[in-house]
Amino acid sequence: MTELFDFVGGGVASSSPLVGSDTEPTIFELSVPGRKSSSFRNSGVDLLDPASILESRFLRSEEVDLPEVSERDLVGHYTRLASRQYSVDMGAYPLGSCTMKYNPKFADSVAGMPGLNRVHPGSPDELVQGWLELLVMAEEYLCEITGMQAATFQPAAGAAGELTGLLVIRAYLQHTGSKANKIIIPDSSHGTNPASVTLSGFDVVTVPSDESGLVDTDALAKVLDGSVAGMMMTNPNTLGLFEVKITEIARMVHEVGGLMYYDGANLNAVLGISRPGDMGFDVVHSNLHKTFATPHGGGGPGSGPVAVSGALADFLPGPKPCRLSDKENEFGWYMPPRSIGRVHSHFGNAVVVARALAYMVYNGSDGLKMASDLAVLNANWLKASIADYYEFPFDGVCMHEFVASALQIKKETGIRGLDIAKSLFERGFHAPTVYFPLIVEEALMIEPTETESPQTVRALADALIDIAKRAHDPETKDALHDAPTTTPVRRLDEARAARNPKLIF
Amino acid sequence: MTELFDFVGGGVASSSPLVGSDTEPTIFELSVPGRKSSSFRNSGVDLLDPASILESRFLRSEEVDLPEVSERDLVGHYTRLASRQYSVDMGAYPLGSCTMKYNPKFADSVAGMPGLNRVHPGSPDELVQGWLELLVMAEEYLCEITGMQAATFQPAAGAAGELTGLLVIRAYLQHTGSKANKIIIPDSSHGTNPASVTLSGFDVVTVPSDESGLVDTDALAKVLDGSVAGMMMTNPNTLGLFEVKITEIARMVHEVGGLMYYDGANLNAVLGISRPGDMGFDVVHSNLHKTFATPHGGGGPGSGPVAVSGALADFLPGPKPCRLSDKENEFGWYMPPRSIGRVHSHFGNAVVVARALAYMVYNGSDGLKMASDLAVLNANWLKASIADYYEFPFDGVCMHEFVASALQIKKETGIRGLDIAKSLFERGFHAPTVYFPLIVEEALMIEPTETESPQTVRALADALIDIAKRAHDPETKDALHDAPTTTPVRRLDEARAARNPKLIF
Amino acid sequence: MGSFVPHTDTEIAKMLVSLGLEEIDDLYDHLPQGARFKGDLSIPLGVSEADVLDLMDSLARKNRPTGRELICFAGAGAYDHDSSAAAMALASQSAFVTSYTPYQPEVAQGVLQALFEYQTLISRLSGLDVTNASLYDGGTALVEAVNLACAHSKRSRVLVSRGIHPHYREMIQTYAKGSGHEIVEVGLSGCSTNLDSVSLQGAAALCIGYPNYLGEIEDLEAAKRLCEASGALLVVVYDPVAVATLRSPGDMGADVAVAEGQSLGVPLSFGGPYLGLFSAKGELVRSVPGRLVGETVDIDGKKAYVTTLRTREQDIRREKASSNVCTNQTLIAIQAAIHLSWLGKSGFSELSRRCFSATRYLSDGISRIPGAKVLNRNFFREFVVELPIDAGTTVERMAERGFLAGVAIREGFEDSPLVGTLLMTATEKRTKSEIDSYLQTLKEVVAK
Amino acid sequence: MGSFVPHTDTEIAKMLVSLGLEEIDDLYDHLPQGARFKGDLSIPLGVSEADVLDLMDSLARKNRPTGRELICFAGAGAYDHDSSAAAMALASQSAFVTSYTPYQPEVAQGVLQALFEYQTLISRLSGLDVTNASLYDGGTALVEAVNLACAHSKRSRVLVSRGIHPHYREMIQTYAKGSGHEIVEVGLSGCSTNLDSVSLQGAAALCIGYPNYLGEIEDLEAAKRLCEASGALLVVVYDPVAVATLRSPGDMGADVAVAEGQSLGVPLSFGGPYLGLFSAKGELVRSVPGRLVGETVDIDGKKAYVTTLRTREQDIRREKASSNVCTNQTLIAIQAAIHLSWLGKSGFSELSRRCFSATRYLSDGISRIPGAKVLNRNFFREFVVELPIDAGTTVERMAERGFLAGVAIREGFEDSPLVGTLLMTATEKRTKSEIDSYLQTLKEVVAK
Ligand SMILES: Cc1ncc(COP(=O)(O)O)c(C=O)c1O
Ligand SMILES: Cc1ncc(COP(=O)(O)O)c(C=O)c1O
Repeated sequence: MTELFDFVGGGVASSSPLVGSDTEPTIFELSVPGRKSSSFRNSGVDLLDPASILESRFLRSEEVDLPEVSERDLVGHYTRLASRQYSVDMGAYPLGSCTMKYNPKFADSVAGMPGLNRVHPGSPDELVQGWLELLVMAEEYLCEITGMQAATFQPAAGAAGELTGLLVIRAYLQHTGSKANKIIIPDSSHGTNPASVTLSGFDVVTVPSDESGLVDTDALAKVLDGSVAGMMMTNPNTLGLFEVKITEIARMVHEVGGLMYYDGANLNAVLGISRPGDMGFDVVHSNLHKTFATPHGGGGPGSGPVAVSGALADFLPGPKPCRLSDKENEFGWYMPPRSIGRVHSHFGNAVVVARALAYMVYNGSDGLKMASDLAVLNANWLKASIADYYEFPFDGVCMHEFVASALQIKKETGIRGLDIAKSLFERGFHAPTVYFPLIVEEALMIEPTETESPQTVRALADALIDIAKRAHDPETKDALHDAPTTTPVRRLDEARAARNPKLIF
Repeated sequence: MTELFDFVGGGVASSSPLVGSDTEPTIFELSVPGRKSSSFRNSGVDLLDPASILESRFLRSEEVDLPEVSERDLVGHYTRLASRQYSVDMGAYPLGSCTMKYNPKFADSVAGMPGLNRVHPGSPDELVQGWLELLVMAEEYLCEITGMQAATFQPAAGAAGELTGLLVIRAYLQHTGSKANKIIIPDSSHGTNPASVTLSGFDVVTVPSDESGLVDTDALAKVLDGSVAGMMMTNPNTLGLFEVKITEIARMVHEVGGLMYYDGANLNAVLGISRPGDMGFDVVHSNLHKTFATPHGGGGPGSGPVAVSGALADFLPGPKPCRLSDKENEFGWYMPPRSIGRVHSHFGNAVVVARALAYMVYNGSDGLKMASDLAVLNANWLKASIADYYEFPFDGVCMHEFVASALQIKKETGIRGLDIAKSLFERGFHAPTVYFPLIVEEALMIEPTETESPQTVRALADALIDIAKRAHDPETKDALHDAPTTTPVRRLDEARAARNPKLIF
Repeated sequence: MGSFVPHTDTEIAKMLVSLGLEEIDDLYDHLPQGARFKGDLSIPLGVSEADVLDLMDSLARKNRPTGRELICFAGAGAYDHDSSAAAMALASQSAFVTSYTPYQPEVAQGVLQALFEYQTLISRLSGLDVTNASLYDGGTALVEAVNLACAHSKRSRVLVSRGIHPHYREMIQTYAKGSGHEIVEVGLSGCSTNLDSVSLQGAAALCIGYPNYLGEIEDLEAAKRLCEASGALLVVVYDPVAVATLRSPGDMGADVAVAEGQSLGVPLSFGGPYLGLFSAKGELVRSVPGRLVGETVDIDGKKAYVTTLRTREQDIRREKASSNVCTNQTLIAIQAAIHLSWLGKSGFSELSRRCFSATRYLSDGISRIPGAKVLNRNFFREFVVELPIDAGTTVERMAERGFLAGVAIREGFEDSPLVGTLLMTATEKRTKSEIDSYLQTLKEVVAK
Repeated sequence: MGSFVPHTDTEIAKMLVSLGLEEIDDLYDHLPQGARFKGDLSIPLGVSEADVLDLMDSLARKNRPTGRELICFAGAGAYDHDSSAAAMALASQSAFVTSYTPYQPEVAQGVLQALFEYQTLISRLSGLDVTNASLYDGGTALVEAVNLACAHSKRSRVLVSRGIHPHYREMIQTYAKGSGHEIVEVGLSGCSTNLDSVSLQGAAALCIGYPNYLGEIEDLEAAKRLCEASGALLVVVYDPVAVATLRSPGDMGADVAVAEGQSLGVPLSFGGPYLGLFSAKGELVRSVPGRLVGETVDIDGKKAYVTTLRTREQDIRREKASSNVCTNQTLIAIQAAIHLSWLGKSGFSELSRRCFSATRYLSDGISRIPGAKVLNRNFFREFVVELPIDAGTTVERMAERGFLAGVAIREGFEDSPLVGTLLMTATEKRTKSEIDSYLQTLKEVVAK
């Protein structure tokens, strides 16, 4: 080939291995000066030169350096990237605390309805009656499910819900004249809880778990006094265990004037079985992206509505959608009289709420209970299936998930929880959550969810057992250290990423 | 694990390797009695038992044995199957004669418009004015592009178009009193051509190609007489070469009373450059799924409209959508007076036509010409790039594709065209068409299309060159025989499939 | 200007230099002057994506789609069923949508396995051994069945019931102009085929609907007896949704069973793309038109799928191929297969029963309209009604009131007492209240 | 009943047996009676997919979406732009949609690389070194910027221009109730921040819009000078589409730049899900909230991506984390990244210019309406109009005539002469004829 053919540069080829075994170049490497995908409507409006109207001190001298790619290469690039990504639609995803259940496709149809997704948030009430009704309906469902009286859909995710709920507690206590400033958190709690407590201006007090993995009520009793604004828990807790003393705990906290905050990350265990309100909680956030099956999108968007008891309703963020009391089927906005104010630029992740409502309506009271029933059954059955091979730091029936420990295996064989997780990829499964909760060494936090069949749960058990067996066999052990080998990339040098961060191309 | 956990059977797990290296079970193997995805609208209509109304001799004793799977497993199964499939969106697909160019995503939006896809084909004219206008507009575009006078969109694919066009020729000749019964076809033609000729009741006469790969006009002259009904060609021909004597050939055929049929599979080479009508053709079918970028769907649906000269318009299938002559913007149906009759159950693959029209409108006269220009330039550039490593049985400038031969490589190294094709997979590309056209030994028919960038074409050239070099190196040669190794399955035992056909699970 | 060509002017210039050319048009220097198109095509210049979508949207708005504003009671081979969101989403994965015919099996196991599953599903439904990987539509499938029967029996006379979809009958006539087959229509008595009048002596096949176009369940057993006596093949055009409840064509003796597959989750789409189902007895496998996918293993012994028995196809046998079909309706077949699996065993029979029940509720109501008369005897999910006024007029008036009332019987029934009657259906989508208001409106409309 | 639980009754029974249980409820025997919910939730029983879609459709029909029947001139932080079909299709691939936060990088390179590219794109746009992998929305991004500024400077007084979106200002106030930050609003002079009145002494940050909520291009250089004098950080809330033409916040001296990313191809969606863009100077990297993706290699030396600097996050530092954000808007970030790449370098600046041009055409027309007055001096793609009648009334009347006229200025501007004025915009979607008919209609409406 003559050199005349060698000019090609400034962009690599968009060729692709079928199954993603090669590295995909970045979109910037695919860029070639002058190439383009976009085109614009012929609007008939004359194009003006901003420089002819605006002062030059405002204007860029160069265009933003975006990639220049053809639509064909754009499509190839992101299609190949998608082929390098595991997902629920690909297979089981037993990631504890994350409730990676099946996300129904009909919800995508809902999200795609122009009557929902082409609505401007600044539209006057008369034009958005459907949206207002939808949000009110979702509130009614959510309150019934959680045993609460009123809810806000403004928080965009669980953590935002936590902060919102804590600010509501704060406002309520302030209103009652309380100066309490401590929030109690179990040591098994999720990291967002203490972070939210700090952001809401409270101090964190951690209570330990007892030998059964539950809140140590004696220890709790010791920290309870008038300075306690409330306690934040999830139930079942992050070990997957139901806090059997929950009503007592609630009573104890209430007695010193504190409020009970429910982190709804584990609500999928108790739909129609035990409502946070009945347990004694005053504030509940739900992760719609977990319990109500809105897809997680690689990390979001979610939705973290906060539901509260009647006493706290006046403090919720506003404006809130409401039924107009005078007219049966008309809806409007309302500002709770002692509202903490807005916590979202608009009304929360509205379309995510629409998906969740569709899911709730589809399941109904019977389907929701059945979802929790089978989530719990699957978890207990999986736990029992692997009981001869893995340790469980805490005894007893679990709820929708459980925590196993690879500590013994590690001691005996050197194979760590991480090796087990990575070895699962090669066997066709996503890994469980590892090294959380922090109170269990070599934790493997496993949540099969209700949408996996007994066949899948069984195959997952077999994979876990196979790994445990191989860990004990010197001949097969090393392969576990080397895992995964079938994935697009293998174990990463994470230290290097943090030492010398390269965060942009 | 106790035996109590061993009951699971009747369905395999839906676990999955990330990148599809394991075999995916069939949907039947995933089935478990009693499992279900579907649910039905609460219509309020009482469900009747057919046995209470219809005679039992009409009724099944058992339900159709369909799979019983959860929606979650259904989604997992077909998502994993998709991950075992190469596609244009994944990478380059230089399959000669197939024009695997990029299929614009906006056409999916068109296909999804309820105003198009929820229309019943039996609707009265007043309710389908948009569809009628769309089809008339598509006809106008297609006629201008092909240089013809009228068209039908009934044929559902290229082969259906061939048969339709030949039946039109037949009806026309019969109308003129001709008894001609032969259709001439070059020996390089696509297999559907002779098959369509037979089905249309004509006899096939094959003319050989000359040493430059074009129709041998001397041989043609010899077979031309009053018994010749017509000649069927594609131009550029299947070797990618423009039949430079085309106007002369047309004249010769016309002189004996024959008609010229254009197989539009290669129309992508000549948009705005040379119209079949100008070349002398009387009947033209187009493969909308090739030239006009409607996606090929793993083998269909396509659309194979037939456009004809004025003299043949009256013979087209009907009913045909038309502008009502009395009213400017009203549309209706019309039966061409000497129509051969229907060739489709309704009006053809209407939604495919809508996609193609969108593509034609988007490109316009300038964009269509540019598409062909770059298809031709890419092909010539690729051909020149690999010229030191591959033989070309015929000289000269090619159009949108070219045929290389691996015959020399095979003689020297034992590496066949098939090995080259399979080795391309490992280098990130789909294979070219191999062993077609039949007149070239060890044919590799390569069509890069205009939507591949110079970078991609260059990478394809590099891959082909790399393979050729390795074929000549005893150290690296064997790997080519073994290719592919990175695909979900490797070379198949095709003989076994044919010897003892297993066509259902 | 719109274009999907990635090349920049600079790149084009350099590519031309490397080829020793000055401008792109130099590539066409060898074209004969007469064939070279001068100037620009007389169609508008290219536009943007947004402009195209505006245009298509404005065309779409000139139609009246079925839905809340046009409640559909029309069938006649194209039914307003619900599709499932999951099936639609799965079938529109780009790996399926943007791949070619699976000629290279190593990189096409997705499409191949999906087609193998499709073949299995349709074989189970039709009760026959072999199913191809789809044909264009119901009519094409029937034409191919006629061709197969003639090729197989080496006879050329084919009897076709007038109870078959008039468009399909037209197609048979059209294609017979090429094949030379002699097509004889068999008349009706009421809504069913007048089998008494039939002479199958020397015939290649008898083609009959099940239920037929008019919704009538034909007596296939009687038809089979006639075929057996004469050596003709029994070709059955069935309705897949009805056959979820009715005995399968294979069970009734069909040698070939074909159908329009649109009702298996395919949108109405103004008539296409639809799906031709084609199944046959095992002994006919080498005459079956179209593509077939078979199971085999790869060199590592892994189970794998591949197109097989290719010698039937044109790329091998050219003019002697069993059919000229090449591109078929693969994606629609995959969609139908996914939809059937979504329906599942009990769901499919429930769907069928729901259509039956809604149709019966409708027909009962029709019978109570003064002057209206249901003409069928045994029907499953569609029936013919004689009305006090012409069916065409009825359809027009009903459309103004928000209903697609049905399909008026006209073409293909010339000289028949059925002309001017109305064919109607109610699918599982039709609610009781929709049917009630349809009946009320129809009553008013035909009374005028 | 609707449910996605696959288990059959038989399977459940066997699973229970293997666990030694009789019925599922036995699993809850250990729950305290008081906490055990008795009976059924008082919500309806489950329904079918079709029923759900019917319900949601009936709700959707009670809205009036933007489109041909409601031509949108409203902005105020949410803009009616065209999205590209390719970007929408690519972002909705199920691999992106149905995966979790990429904690296991070996099987999450798709999301990780897409986020790495997103970070790069937004950094190039904002002119700052570091961008996180998204926050919830524009308002949250600003709140986080305030928190960062206070944490970084160890100061707690923050000055916020009244030219910033009133909702964002409300959010700052809400969250300040927890953080205890002192929030001081800086008033306006006309449509721009009255910088003369500002004392930044001891302040952590000055927050200012660019262009601001009212569409006015603020004098960032003057703001920067004030910041420099006092050690306060300059926090800029920018409009990405304007910044395609205007100098970048980074170039103007911003330490942190945040934005609502909705205008990067995200549907209006009644306000969410949207996208919070957050960029900062490199020296602030360890205080940046939210997720960060970095490049590294795997043990084979292959380039690979991973979430990094996790020590900032709550799962490591718990109550000392830089922020509590965990789930963010990843999918929307990916969608925006794809949309930006689709727009490309010249396309993005063309988009910006088209918005500018349409807005100017609109503002010129407004100026010709008797009694209407444009209040801005330097504006890019949005502006404020004083009308003869109240803006709220105008919006209502215009809606009846098929226009979403704009957003009436009310909350957040109490005591300001701006109350009752109308904020309006015209995006690249608005055609000349739409703008003309809007102007004509507005003229009629305000004359009444
Ligand atoms: C127990 C728990 N609490 C809170 C959260 C935070 O929720 P989000 O990620 O929606 O902000 C999570 C999510 O991982 C969680 O598992
Ligand atoms: C040259 C040629 N002619 C005809 C055809 C048949 O077209 P279709 O597959 O659309 O029936 C093809 C398709 O492969 C072809 O390449």
